[in-house]
Amino acid sequence: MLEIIKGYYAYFFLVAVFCIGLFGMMVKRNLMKKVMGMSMVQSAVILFWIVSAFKDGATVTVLDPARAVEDADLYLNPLPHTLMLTAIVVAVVTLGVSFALLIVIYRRYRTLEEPLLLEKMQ
Amino acid sequence: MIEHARPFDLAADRCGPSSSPIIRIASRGLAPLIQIIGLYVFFHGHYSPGGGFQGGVLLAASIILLRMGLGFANTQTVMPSGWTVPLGAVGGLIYIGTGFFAVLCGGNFLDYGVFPMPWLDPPHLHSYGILFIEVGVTLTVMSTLVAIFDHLLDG
Amino acid sequence: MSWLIEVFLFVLMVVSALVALRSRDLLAAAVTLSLFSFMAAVIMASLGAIDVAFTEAVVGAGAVGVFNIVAITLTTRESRD
Amino acid sequence: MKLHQALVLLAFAAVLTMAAMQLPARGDAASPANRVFNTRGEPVAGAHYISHAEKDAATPNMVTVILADYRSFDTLGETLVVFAGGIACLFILRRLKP
Amino acid sequence: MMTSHIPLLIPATFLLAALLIPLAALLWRRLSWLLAVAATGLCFFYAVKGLAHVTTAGRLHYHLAGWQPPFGIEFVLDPLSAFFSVFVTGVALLALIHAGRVVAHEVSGVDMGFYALAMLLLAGLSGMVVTGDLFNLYVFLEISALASYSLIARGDPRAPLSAFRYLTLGTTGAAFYLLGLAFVYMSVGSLNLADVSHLLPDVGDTRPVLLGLSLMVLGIGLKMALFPLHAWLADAYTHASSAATALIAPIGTKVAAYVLLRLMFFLVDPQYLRDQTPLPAIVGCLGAAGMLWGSIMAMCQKELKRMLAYSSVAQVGYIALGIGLASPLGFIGATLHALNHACMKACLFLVTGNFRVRLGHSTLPRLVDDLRRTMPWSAAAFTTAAISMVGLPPLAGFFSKWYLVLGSIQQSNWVFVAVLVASSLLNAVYFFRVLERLYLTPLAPPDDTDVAAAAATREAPASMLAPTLVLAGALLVLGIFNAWIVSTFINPMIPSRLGW
Amino acid sequence: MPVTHESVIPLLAVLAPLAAIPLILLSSRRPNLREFWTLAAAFTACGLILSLLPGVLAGRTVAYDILTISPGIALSLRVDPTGLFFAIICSSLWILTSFYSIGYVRGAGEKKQTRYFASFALCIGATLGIALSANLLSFVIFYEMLSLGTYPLVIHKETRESYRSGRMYLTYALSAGLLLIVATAWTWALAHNLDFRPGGFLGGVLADEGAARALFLLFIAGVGVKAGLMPLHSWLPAAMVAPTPVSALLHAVAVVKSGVFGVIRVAGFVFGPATMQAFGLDTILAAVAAVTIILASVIALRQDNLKKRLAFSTIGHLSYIVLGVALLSPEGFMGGLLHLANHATTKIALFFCAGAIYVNLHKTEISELDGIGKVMPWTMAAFTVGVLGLSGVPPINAFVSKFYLCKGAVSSGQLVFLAVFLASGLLNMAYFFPILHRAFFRPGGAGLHGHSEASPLMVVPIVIVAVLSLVLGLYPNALVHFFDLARGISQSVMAGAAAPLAGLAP
Repeated sequence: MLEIIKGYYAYFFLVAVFCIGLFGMMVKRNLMKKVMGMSMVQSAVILFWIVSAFKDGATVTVLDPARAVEDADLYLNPLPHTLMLTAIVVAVVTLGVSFALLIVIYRRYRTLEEPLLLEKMQ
Repeated sequence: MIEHARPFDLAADRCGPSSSPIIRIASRGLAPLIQIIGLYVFFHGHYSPGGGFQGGVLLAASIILLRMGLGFANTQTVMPSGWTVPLGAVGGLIYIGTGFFAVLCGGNFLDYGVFPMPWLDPPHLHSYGILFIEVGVTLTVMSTLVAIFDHLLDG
Repeated sequence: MSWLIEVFLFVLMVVSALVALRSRDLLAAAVTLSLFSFMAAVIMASLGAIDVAFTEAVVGAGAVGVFNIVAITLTTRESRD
Repeated sequence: MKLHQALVLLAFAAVLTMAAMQLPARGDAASPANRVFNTRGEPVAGAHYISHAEKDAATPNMVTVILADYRSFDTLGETLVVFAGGIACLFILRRLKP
Repeated sequence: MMTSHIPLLIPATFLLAALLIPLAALLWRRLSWLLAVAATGLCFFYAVKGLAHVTTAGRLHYHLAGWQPPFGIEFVLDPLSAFFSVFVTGVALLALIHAGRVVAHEVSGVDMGFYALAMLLLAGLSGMVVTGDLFNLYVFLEISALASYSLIARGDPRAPLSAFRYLTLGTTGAAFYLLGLAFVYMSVGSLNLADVSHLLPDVGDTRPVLLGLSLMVLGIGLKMALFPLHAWLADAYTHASSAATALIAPIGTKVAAYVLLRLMFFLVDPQYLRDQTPLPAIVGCLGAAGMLWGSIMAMCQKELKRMLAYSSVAQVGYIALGIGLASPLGFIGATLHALNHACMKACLFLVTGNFRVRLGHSTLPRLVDDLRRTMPWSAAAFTTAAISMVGLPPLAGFFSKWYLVLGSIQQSNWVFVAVLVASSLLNAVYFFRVLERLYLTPLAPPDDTDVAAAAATREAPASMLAPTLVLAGALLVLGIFNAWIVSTFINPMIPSRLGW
Repeated sequence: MPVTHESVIPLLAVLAPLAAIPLILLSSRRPNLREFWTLAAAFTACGLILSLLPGVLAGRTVAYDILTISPGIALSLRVDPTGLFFAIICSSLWILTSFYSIGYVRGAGEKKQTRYFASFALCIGATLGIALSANLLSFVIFYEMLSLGTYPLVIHKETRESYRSGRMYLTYALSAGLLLIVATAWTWALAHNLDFRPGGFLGGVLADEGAARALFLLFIAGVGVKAGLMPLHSWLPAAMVAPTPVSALLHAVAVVKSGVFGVIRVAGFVFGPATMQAFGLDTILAAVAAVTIILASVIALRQDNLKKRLAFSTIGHLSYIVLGVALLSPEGFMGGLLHLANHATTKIALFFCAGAIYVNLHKTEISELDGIGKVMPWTMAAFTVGVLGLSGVPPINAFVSKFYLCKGAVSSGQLVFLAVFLASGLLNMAYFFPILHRAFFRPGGAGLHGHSEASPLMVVPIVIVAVLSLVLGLYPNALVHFFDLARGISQSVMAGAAAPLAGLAP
């Protein structure tokens, strides 16, 4: 049991964060809150990848002259790290664009509450 | 409507200079420091965590800090708003131009190993190639983040 | 035992996520979200992903925080939920 | 309505968790992504990068090498995403002079 | 020498153009349009050349930065991707030529942004088509998604909100895709599409792989507006500017459909998927439901663009149904319908743009002018495309439906047959409603008083009319030569594991 | 197998009317030129079709593959006796109708005449394509084209009623087309063949009775809508709002007859008599047809609108043909085919007369027709010929076909259908003769003064079709060997082989 928790707790937490983010996006009526939920979803996915790169007893992905580079088990898997750098950047830019949209929406309707927005659009 | 104090003087239209002298001075003093750190992060990306993106973000952060502290209009000399997007394009062009340069030299896209620099062995060609495209990344990230900030503020 | 510290960080992360979603003051929510990002960065660091952690810290607490604050100041600070 | 959505999400979380339990455990150095050779005896990308990055690009930081050399097109895409964000903000927020 | 670079050149030219346009616009505003059209034309040329090469001399693999596939990124031009890149770039070329006037009319002042984003959109879409790497696909997906969110955000006052909804849903879709990819990567250890599909049979416990695949399908389904995930589409297409809609609507969902094809026919053994898992059946049923729902919603719309948007939901359903059949005939039907629908929808949206430029609106009850007389060519193009949408031979739309019907009958799936029939009928209902507006004298005089002010006096300008007519003509040509298309281009792309 | 020759003539025959469409549209400002194109196309098409007749009578089959529609299926035209039989009827009656149409639209001052003539040409092209198509998919393509081309004609008047009828027509026609497509796809999935073959090609591949019935019902629903089989008939009376030449040509000849032609193709050339019998499909078809005959005649009795009465009469007579086919006896099949031709000439005469009465006197109801026999003697004489023919009175041509239909009922041993034919004949008399009675034996009202015959452009075609009916009644083999063709076709279908026509050439 402890083994399972030790091996998988990261996944459990990340699934929780993922679903919390989704919940925020689905249930919250404030557009800013939706964006925050979206950000959580993205962070959860990014961490999921990072966890996959972890190896017990391995060191960071910068070459250490003291450790043989031939033994791949001594270093963490650098591939997911790289990919997630890209994913983080993408997430940031998406957030920036969504803020831009929010500002435009607010300029026009003076509110970010979805029910009020829909009301004003009628 | 609750009246909250505004952390920075981000007026609805445009960002004015902060009313607090501490912030003005601090931003003026901190910005070069951040820029140096950013440049260090960028150049040291080969040997330690860091690289073009992080360096670019730090450089952008310094400019944004200046914008927030000293006001939008006063910092146009540091980074004119009209230049941000073209500068970003230039950064991208550096990157993609490196790629096409490799194609012109007979290799595949972004294959640094074919650059016509006989005094360098392939691993070092790759190393300098990496540095070169990171310049493009830094430039794009810096100017684009500033552009996003400017446009969010100004429209 | 290091994994217990990580569990603690995860718990903090989940809590900050919940707080960010529940807060009616968007500025507070934004700051909590920065905390969330910071927790994520620390977890990344503890998992050995230094590069990613660095980026996440710079971006999550820095760029996103600034954008968030700019957006909130330019729109509204209140949220109904 | 809120309850419905929460229930759907709970079910979804349960499914995700069940599937995640079948994934390699955290820290497993022999997982398909982390080991050196795959089931067909071919080298796996992650380990290959570890052992070849320094040789190929004379750069100790493997992440940098992968980012800007092995998978440099991803990074080009990433840069373009950033650039797209800038253009997007310009496009969305620019107020037209009447 | 250039031929071997074609897989790269298609997306890279778009990227280059996207970077050059902001600089060029500093010199001369009109240059951005010219540059966009030129770049798209160039890519179309590359794509055609690539298709010719692929059909005669076999597929093209391009190793970026010179690294071998599992380590480096690979672009692949195989029959499927070459085919898709040809029609994506072709339709985009026509839409961009058409956009010249519409942009000046609807989003003037930010035309540089429009064209730069259009180039990024096309770069993303064509990159998704040619890439052979699952993570690179995600990057391209995000480029195209970001561009389309913002393209859609400018239009009528409600556009930003619909763009915001699209953004949240689209980002969630991308997150689902990335999460699914994480499951697959952790189970297989590779990101290269060919490599993954080659290693998958060795994976012992396939539960994470299947869940990962389902998550990826879910994410792509969101992008593709597959039935219950289509909520963003109608608003997004309705409120955006005509130029943006005409550019995104025909090809955006098609490329997502392409990714779905890749995932379900090439990543995993489709026969295994069909026989052991409910995934194809679910996709097919969702497609069928979307066909009915989209058609019914389209019938209720008064705004032409909104009607066409719902019709897109229905048409995406056709493609999903073909994919869900997981048989060669279903594959042919889905691919052919992607092509046909891209041309039909592009034609319909271009005509809508013509109406908007000349009439200032595209609302059905107000289309009371004698459009048959004032805009005869636009009306004729609309008619052609509408009849093709209904699926009457010998226009293109009939033949893809024919393959879908054949495929459904082959599997004795009578429900799908019935849905295909019903959806075609509903198509006929809502399109003939428009055609009556275009061609027949209305019975009652309009109650709107501002109609007279909006009366069209002449046909759309040549730069808008020409692409419209080319598309309308293409529908006839595609219909007549569909057997050639199927046997020359589509048959070679059917995955061998599917059995033929 | 009969010798098959590659020839472009069938394609040209189909293209002649279609090629006229752009010419008609372009000359919309000059009515005379426009009508010239119509007539030129009509004569060209008819000439091309007739030029194929000697070859077919000599046992040659002419075919032309236009292009491949779908791997293994070509859009191809083939002139076999059956197709030629139908094509001759359509193309020759088109000439007459063209003249008549010109007189009619000018006399009635119709709007949008260009659209009218263009759609007309489209319909004829599509019908010729239906007649000459070599396989099911080509058939379907032309069938859909016909549906679409007819729509502008049905709504021609642009009144609320005509819009309603137009929508109804379109709904029926498109649904039918879709069912036909599904049936075709199913057939392809079963047999991997769609080429029409005398005696059918589904014989070996249909094993399951349920599937056979479902497929047959799909087909019959698909073609039955146009053929006016009950309960799929209701568009036909509604479509009578169209101008009369449209009703005449399309609703007595082209559209409905292509439906019936479809039944012939499906029963004789896709399923084949043996398969039909094996799965009891003939019974289904015959029952539907018999019910339609009786019901349509009874309903016709109660119509006061002349064109509606004619429409219901059409529905009944179409089912004669269907019943003839369903009897699965050589005589019945032959009678059905002959009735295809004979009903066309007689019914078109009746419609022409109705149109002439409308244009001339603006009368549409039967109760208003008192005494018009004296005002319009030629027209009403032709009307009489048509009525007598349809009621089965010799020596009008429809008698011949009815005779063979009855003979077929007898020889197939199903006397109940003989009773149906006879009863329907009586009903025919019951609903037609009162019109004659009113026209000739009742005094006309005051409104008839000062009126005389309609324009010669209308009267001459009317007289010609009446004479044609008479001639074909007296000499069934006259002019174009309808009788020989019909006999040859029915023999080849029943025998499941082609080419018994050899040796019948003049």
